[in-house]
Amino acid sequence: MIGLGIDVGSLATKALILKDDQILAWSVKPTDISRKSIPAAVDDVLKRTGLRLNEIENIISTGIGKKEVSYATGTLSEVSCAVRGTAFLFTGVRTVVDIGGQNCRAIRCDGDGGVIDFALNDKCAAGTGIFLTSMAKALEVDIGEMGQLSRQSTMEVNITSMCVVFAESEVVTLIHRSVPKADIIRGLHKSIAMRVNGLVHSIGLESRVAVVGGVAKNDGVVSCLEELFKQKVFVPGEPQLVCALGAAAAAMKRGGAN
Amino acid sequence: MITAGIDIGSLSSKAVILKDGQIFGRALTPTGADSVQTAGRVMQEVLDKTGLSFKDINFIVSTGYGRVLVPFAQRNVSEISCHAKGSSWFFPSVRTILDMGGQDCKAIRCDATGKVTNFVMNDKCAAGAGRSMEVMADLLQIPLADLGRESLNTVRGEQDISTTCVVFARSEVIGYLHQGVPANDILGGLCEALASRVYALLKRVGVEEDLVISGGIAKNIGVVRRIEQKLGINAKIAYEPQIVGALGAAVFAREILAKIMPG
Amino acid sequence: MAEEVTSRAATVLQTTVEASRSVRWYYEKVTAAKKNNKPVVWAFGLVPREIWHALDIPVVTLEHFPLLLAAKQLSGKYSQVAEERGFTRDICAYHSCFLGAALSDQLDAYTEKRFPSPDIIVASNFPCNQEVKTPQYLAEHYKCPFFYLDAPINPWGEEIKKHAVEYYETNLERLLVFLEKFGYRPDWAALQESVRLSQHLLRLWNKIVDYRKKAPTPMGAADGYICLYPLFQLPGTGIAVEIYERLLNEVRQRAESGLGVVDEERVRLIWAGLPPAYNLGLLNYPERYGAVVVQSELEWIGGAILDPEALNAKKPLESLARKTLLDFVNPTYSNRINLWKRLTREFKIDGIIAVNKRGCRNLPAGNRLIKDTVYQESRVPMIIFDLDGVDNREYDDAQVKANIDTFVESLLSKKGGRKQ
Amino acid sequence: MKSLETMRRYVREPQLLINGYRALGKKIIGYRCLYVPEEIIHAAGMVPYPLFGGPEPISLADSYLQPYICEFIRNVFDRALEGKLKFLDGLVLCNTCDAVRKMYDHWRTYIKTHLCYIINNPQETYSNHAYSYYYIELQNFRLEMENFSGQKITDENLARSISLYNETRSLLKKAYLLRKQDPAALSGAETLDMVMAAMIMPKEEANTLIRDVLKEAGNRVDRRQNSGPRILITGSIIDQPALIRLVEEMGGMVAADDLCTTSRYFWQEVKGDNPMDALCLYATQRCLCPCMHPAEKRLAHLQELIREFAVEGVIYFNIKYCDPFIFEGVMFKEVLEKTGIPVMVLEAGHDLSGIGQLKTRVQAFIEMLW
Ligand SMILES: Nc1ncnc2c1ncn2[C@@H]1O[C@H](COP(=O)(O)OP(=O)(O)O)[C@@H](O)[C@H]1O
Ligand SMILES: Nc1ncnc2c1ncn2[C@@H]1O[C@H](COP(=O)(O)OP(=O)(O)O)[C@@H](O)[C@H]1O
Ligand code: SF4
Ligand code: SF4
Ligand code: SF4
Repeated sequence: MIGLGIDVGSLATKALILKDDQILAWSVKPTDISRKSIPAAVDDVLKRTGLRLNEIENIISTGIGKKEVSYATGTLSEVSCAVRGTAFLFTGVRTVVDIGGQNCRAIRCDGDGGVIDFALNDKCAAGTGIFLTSMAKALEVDIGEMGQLSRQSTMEVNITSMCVVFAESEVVTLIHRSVPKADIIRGLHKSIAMRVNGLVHSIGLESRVAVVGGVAKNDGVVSCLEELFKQKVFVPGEPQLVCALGAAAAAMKRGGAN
Repeated sequence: MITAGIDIGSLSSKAVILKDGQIFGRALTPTGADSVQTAGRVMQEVLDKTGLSFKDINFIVSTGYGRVLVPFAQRNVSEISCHAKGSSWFFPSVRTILDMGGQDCKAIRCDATGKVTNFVMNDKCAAGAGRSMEVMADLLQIPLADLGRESLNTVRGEQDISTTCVVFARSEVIGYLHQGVPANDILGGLCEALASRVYALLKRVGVEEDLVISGGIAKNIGVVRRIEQKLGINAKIAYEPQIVGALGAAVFAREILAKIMPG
Repeated sequence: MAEEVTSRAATVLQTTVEASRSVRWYYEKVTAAKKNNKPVVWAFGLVPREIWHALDIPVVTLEHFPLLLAAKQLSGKYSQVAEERGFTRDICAYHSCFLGAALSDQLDAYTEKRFPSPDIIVASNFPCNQEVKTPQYLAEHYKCPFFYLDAPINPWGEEIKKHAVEYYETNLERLLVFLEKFGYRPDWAALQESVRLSQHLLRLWNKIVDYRKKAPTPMGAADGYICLYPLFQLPGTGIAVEIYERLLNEVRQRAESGLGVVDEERVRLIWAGLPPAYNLGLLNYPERYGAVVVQSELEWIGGAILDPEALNAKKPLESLARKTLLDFVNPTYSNRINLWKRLTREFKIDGIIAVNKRGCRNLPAGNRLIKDTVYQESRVPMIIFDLDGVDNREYDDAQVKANIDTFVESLLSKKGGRKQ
Repeated sequence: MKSLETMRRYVREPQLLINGYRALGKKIIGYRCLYVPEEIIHAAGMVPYPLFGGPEPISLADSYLQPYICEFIRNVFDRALEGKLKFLDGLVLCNTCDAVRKMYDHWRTYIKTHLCYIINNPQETYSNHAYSYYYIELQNFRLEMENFSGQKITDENLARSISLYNETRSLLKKAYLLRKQDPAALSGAETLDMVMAAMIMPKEEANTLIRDVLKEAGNRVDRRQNSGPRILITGSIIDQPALIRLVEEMGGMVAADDLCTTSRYFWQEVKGDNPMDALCLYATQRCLCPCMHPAEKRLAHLQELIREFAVEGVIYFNIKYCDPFIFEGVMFKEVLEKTGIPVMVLEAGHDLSGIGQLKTRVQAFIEMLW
C-alpha cells in the first residue's frame, strides 16, 4: 500500500511517500507566494520513486496550506499528523512538541497515534522558527549553524523581548556590547525554549517527549528544552518531515478504502 | 557656530551639520550591526560632504535609540524632543508632530519654541511601526519607496488585515495572494491598518494644527494620505523627513552652546 | 443576542426569533421612557435586574450593549475610540467598547437610537474591577450621580456566609434609598412580585435545560445564546416568563419527536467563555463534523445556577443577594468549578471548548484550573485558546478553526477508535 | 550610609531574614496586599511576610494563570510553582484586585501550603455598615490565626503588636518626609529599599535601623546636587528600584512616591483603644488603593502629596494588565493635567523589559519638564 503525505507549512512544503511502512522518498521545498512549492515537492518525490500521481490511491495533506492540494483524498490536522508521524518513528512517546516556522504545538498523546490534549501557540511569533530565522539574519549567521555555535557559549545572556522585532534590536545592542555571538544565540535558544516550555506545561508534561518540526534540527534549542523538561527527548533524524510522514502513514493505512 | 546632530535609528542613521542656523550638510546611511561604527561612518560622511573636519564642530548632540552609543557626542537628547525641535525648525507653526520610524511611533505636541508639551509613544508591539512595511516590501518584491503609491491604486478595495503582528501578517498576506487578492489591495489594507493605529495615537495627544509628519514613514504616501483623510487636515512634510531628528539634535547643540558660551 | 445576529448563527427554534425581538422591545421602552423624562440608569456589573423591573426603571446594561455593537461589527471601531482617550488595548473590550460608544464625539445614528444617555449610574464591583472603573469614569464624564454597590466575594462555594449575604442585602437597601431621590419609590409588593416571576422563570429554564440534556439535543448553543436575553436581562418581568413558556413547549415537542440540532449527533460539546458576538455562526461550525455545542457557559450567568427554590419572594432582597453571590462569575472559582463538573456529567459531554477572552481578568484565568479539575473527575478534555468575544479586530478565523478542527478531530478519532 | 546598606542587603538576600525566623521556630505567613492586618498574624506569634516578585522571567505561571493577569502576580505565583516560596507556612490574601483574587484558587489547588486564606474585606470604605461587616471578617481571621498558630491572641498582645507596627510606620514616614528638602537627603531608590526592608524585617530591628538612617541622613555629605524636576511616582507595585533609579539617572528627582511598597504602607497609623476596633477602623478608612471606593479620597491624597512635595510632574506606572491603575491613570491624568501637573502614563511589564523604550519616554518627559 502506498501513501503520499503533503505538509504545506508556512515556510516549507514537505512531501513524503510511504510504501508498506517504508519511506520511499521525500522532498522539502520553500513555501513562497508563487504557490509553486506544492507541485515542486510532489514532482520531486514522484520522480525519485518513478511513480505517477494516479498510482497513489491515497494522498493526505496537512499544514496551514492543506486545502490548496486539490487532488488530496483527505486532510488531517497538523496535530494528528505530528502524533502519527512520531508514533511511526518512536514507541511510547507521550508528549510531542512540534516547532515549525510560525507555529508551536504541544501535544499529549497516548503513545499510539491518539491525541489526548494539545495547545497551539497564540498569535505572537515568539517561540517559533521565524524568531530564529530573523535572529540568524540579524546575527549574520547561517540558521543551520546556530545549534553548533551555541555550544561554544560561556556566559549567560538573557533576551527579554519576546517580540521578534524588538528582540532583533536587543540582539543588535548585544552585538554592540561585544557580547560573543555564541552567548547571544544561546540566549535566544533559551528564550524560545522558555516559551515552548510554557505551552507544554499548559497541557502538562509527561515522560517520553519527542521534539519535531524544523526547529528540532537545531540541537541548541533541543538541549535547552531538555534542561527545562529535566529529561532527554527524542529527535528524529529528519524532524522537519514528521508531519508529512504522519500524513503519509494515515494515507497508507487507509489503503483502498474510501 | 557649527554644531552637529546624530540620530542613530533602528533602521537608518542620520547626521546633520548646522552652520549659522542653516543646514550645511546631511547624511543618511543604514544602521549596521555595529552602531558605534555606524555613528562614526555617518559622521565622516557628512564631514566629507561639507569639507569640514571633526575639530570644526563646536558641539555634537546625539539622539535616536542608539543615542548613548555615539562616543563623540557631548550630550544626548531623546528623539521625542529632537523631532519636536527639528519640526519646529522646518515649520515654526507646528504644534503636533507624528514621528514614525522603523520600530516606534510617537505623537508629540509642542509649543511655539519646539518644546515638548505632551507626547505618547506606541507600546511594545512593533505592529504599529514602519518595520511592517519593510517586511511586506521584501515579501511582495516591491521597492519600499513604491509601496505607498501602489497602495493607493486598489483594485477591489482595501483588503482587511486582521493580524497585527508583523510576523503573522506575513502569512496572512501569503494566504490572500494565494486567493488571488491583488497586491495593491493588500497594501491598501496594510497602510490602512497602520494609519488607523497611528490615528489612535494622535487622538490621544490631541491634534492641533499644524501637523508635521517626520521619520521614514512620512515618505510612504499611502500611509500619509490615509492619516490626513482620517484627520481631515493636510500634514506638512519636510523635504527630507528622515533627518528631522538629527536636525533637532543639531539645533539642541546650538542652543546648549549658546548657553554655555555667551557671546 | 440582537435580531441582527440571528441571521449569522443558524438557529433552529421559532421562539428564538421572539426572544431576540424582546431586545428591541426593551430598548424601545427605554428610549420612550427617556423621552418622557424618566431618569435612565446605566448599570454596570451584575446588579440584580429584578430591581429595575420591579420599580419600572429604564436601564441600559454594560453586559449587553457591547454585544449588540459587536453583532453590528462595530465593536472594534468603538474600542478604538476608547484607545484614543488613552485606555490601553489591554482592557476588556466590553469596557473599551462601551466607553468608546459613550465617548464618541457624536453618538452615531445607530447608537443613539438605542442608547439614551444616563441620568444615574450604578455600578457593582461584581465580578471584576473594571466593572467599577468604567462607570466611575463615565459618571465623571456625564456629571452623573453615581452609586457604588459593594459585593463581597464568595470563597465559600455553595454555603455563603450569613454576614456576607446581610452585607449585600444592606447595600441593596441603600441602593433603593438612593433611587428614591430620583422619584423611584421602593415598592415592596412589586419587588416581591418581581422575585416571584424571576423564580418562575428559573423553574422554566431548568425544565428547558433538562430537555436539552437529551441526545440528540433539541436546542443548541446558538439558540441558547440568543434566548439568553430574557433570562439575563428581563428576569422579574412577565414577558420573560411568556417567552420561556413558549420556548419550553417548543423544546419539549422537538425532544419528544426526537428532533436534534444535527441529524447524527456524534460529539457533544460545551462552549466556555464568551462566543464571538460578531460571528455567532462559530457556534454552529462544529456541526459539520456532527459535533454539537449543546451548552454555552454564558447561559448560566446572572444566577441561573441557583436552585429556583432557594429564592423566596417574601424576602426579595435576601433572595437577590443569594442569586448574585452564587453566580459562577464570582471572582473566586469554586462555584464555577462545580458548574462545570455538573454540566459535563449531566449533559454527557465529550469535550469542552474554552476561550480566553483578551483583556478579561476573570474567566480566562480559571480555565486551566477547570480543565484540570474536570479532567480529573471525568476524563473529558478541554481545549483552550484565545478569542475575544467582543472585539472583532483581531479575530483570526484560521487560528480559531485550526483549534476547533483539531479538537473535534481528536474527539472523533477517540470515539471511532481511530478508523483512518 | 551604613544603616541603609544593611537594609538593602536584606532586600537583596531575604534568605538571611528567613533563616533567622526559622531559627526562632516561627511560622511565616506570606501575604498580599496591604489590607491584610499584619498585627493579627504577629500577635499570634507568627511572621507576616509580604510577597514580592523576583527578577527571573516568568516560566511556569503563564500556563496556569493565563497572561492577561498582571505580571507581578504571575511572577509571585511562578516563584511559588518553582518551589522558591517553600519557606512559607501559609498564605493570606484579601479582596482587592482581580489578580490577587484569582491567585486564591490557584494557590489552593497547585501549591501545597498548609494554609491559604482570603479575607473578604469590603471594597467600600468610609461607611458604617462596611465597618460592621469587616469586623466579623476580622474576628473570623483572628480565630483562624489562633487555630493555625495554636496560640491565643490576647487583646494585650494585639495592642502591643499594633504599637510596634505603628512605630515602624511613623519612623518610615519621618524618613520619607526628608525628601521634602531640595536636594533631598534620601533618594527615591533608597527610600524604596528602606521601606521594603522594613516590611520584611522584624520590626524591632527595623525600627533601630530606620532611626540610624534618620541620624545619618542628617549629616550626609554625599548629597546629590540633583536639582532636576521634582517627580512623583505612583501606580502599580514597584518591587525593584530599577525604574526609580532610571528616573533619577535621567536627571529627574523623585520627590515623592505613592506606592504599596512605599508610602501606602505607612502613611497612617492604627489608632484607638480597643485593638480590634482600631484595626477595623484603620482598614476601612485608609483608602489608599485604587481597588477601593471612593476614588475621590485617593485623588485628594495624591493632590496633597503633589502640593506638599512641590511636585512638578507625575509618572503613573502601570504594570500591564493592572486594571485598577490603568483606569485610574486615565482618569487622574485628565484631572491632574487640568490643574497644570503633567502626567505621563508609563506602561511596562513587571520585569521592565524593553527598558530602552522606557528610557526614551522618561528622558523625554524630564526634558519636557525642564
Ligand atoms: N538546518 C536547520 N537548522 C536549524 N533550524 C532549521 C533548519 N532548517 C530549518 N530550520 C528551522 O525550521 C523552521 C521551519 O520549520 P518547518 O517545520 O518546516 O515549518 P513549517 O511547517 O511552518 O513550514 C525554520 O523557521 C527554521 O527556523
Ligand atoms: N523611501 C521610502 N519610502 C517609503 N517608506 C520608507 C522609505 N524609506 C524608509 N521608509 C519607511 O521608514 C521606516 C524607517 O524610518 P526611519 O525614520 O529611518 O526609522 P528609524 O529612525 O527607526 O531608523 C521604514 O521602516 C520604512 O517603513
Ligand atoms: S510583539 Fe512582535 S512578534 Fe509579537 S505580535 Fe507584536 S510584532 Fe508580532
Ligand atoms: S469579560 Fe471579564 S473583564 Fe470583561 S467585564 Fe466581564 S469579567 Fe470583567
Ligand atoms: S499590580 Fe495591579 S493587578 Fe497586579 S497585584 Fe498590584 S494592583 Fe493587582
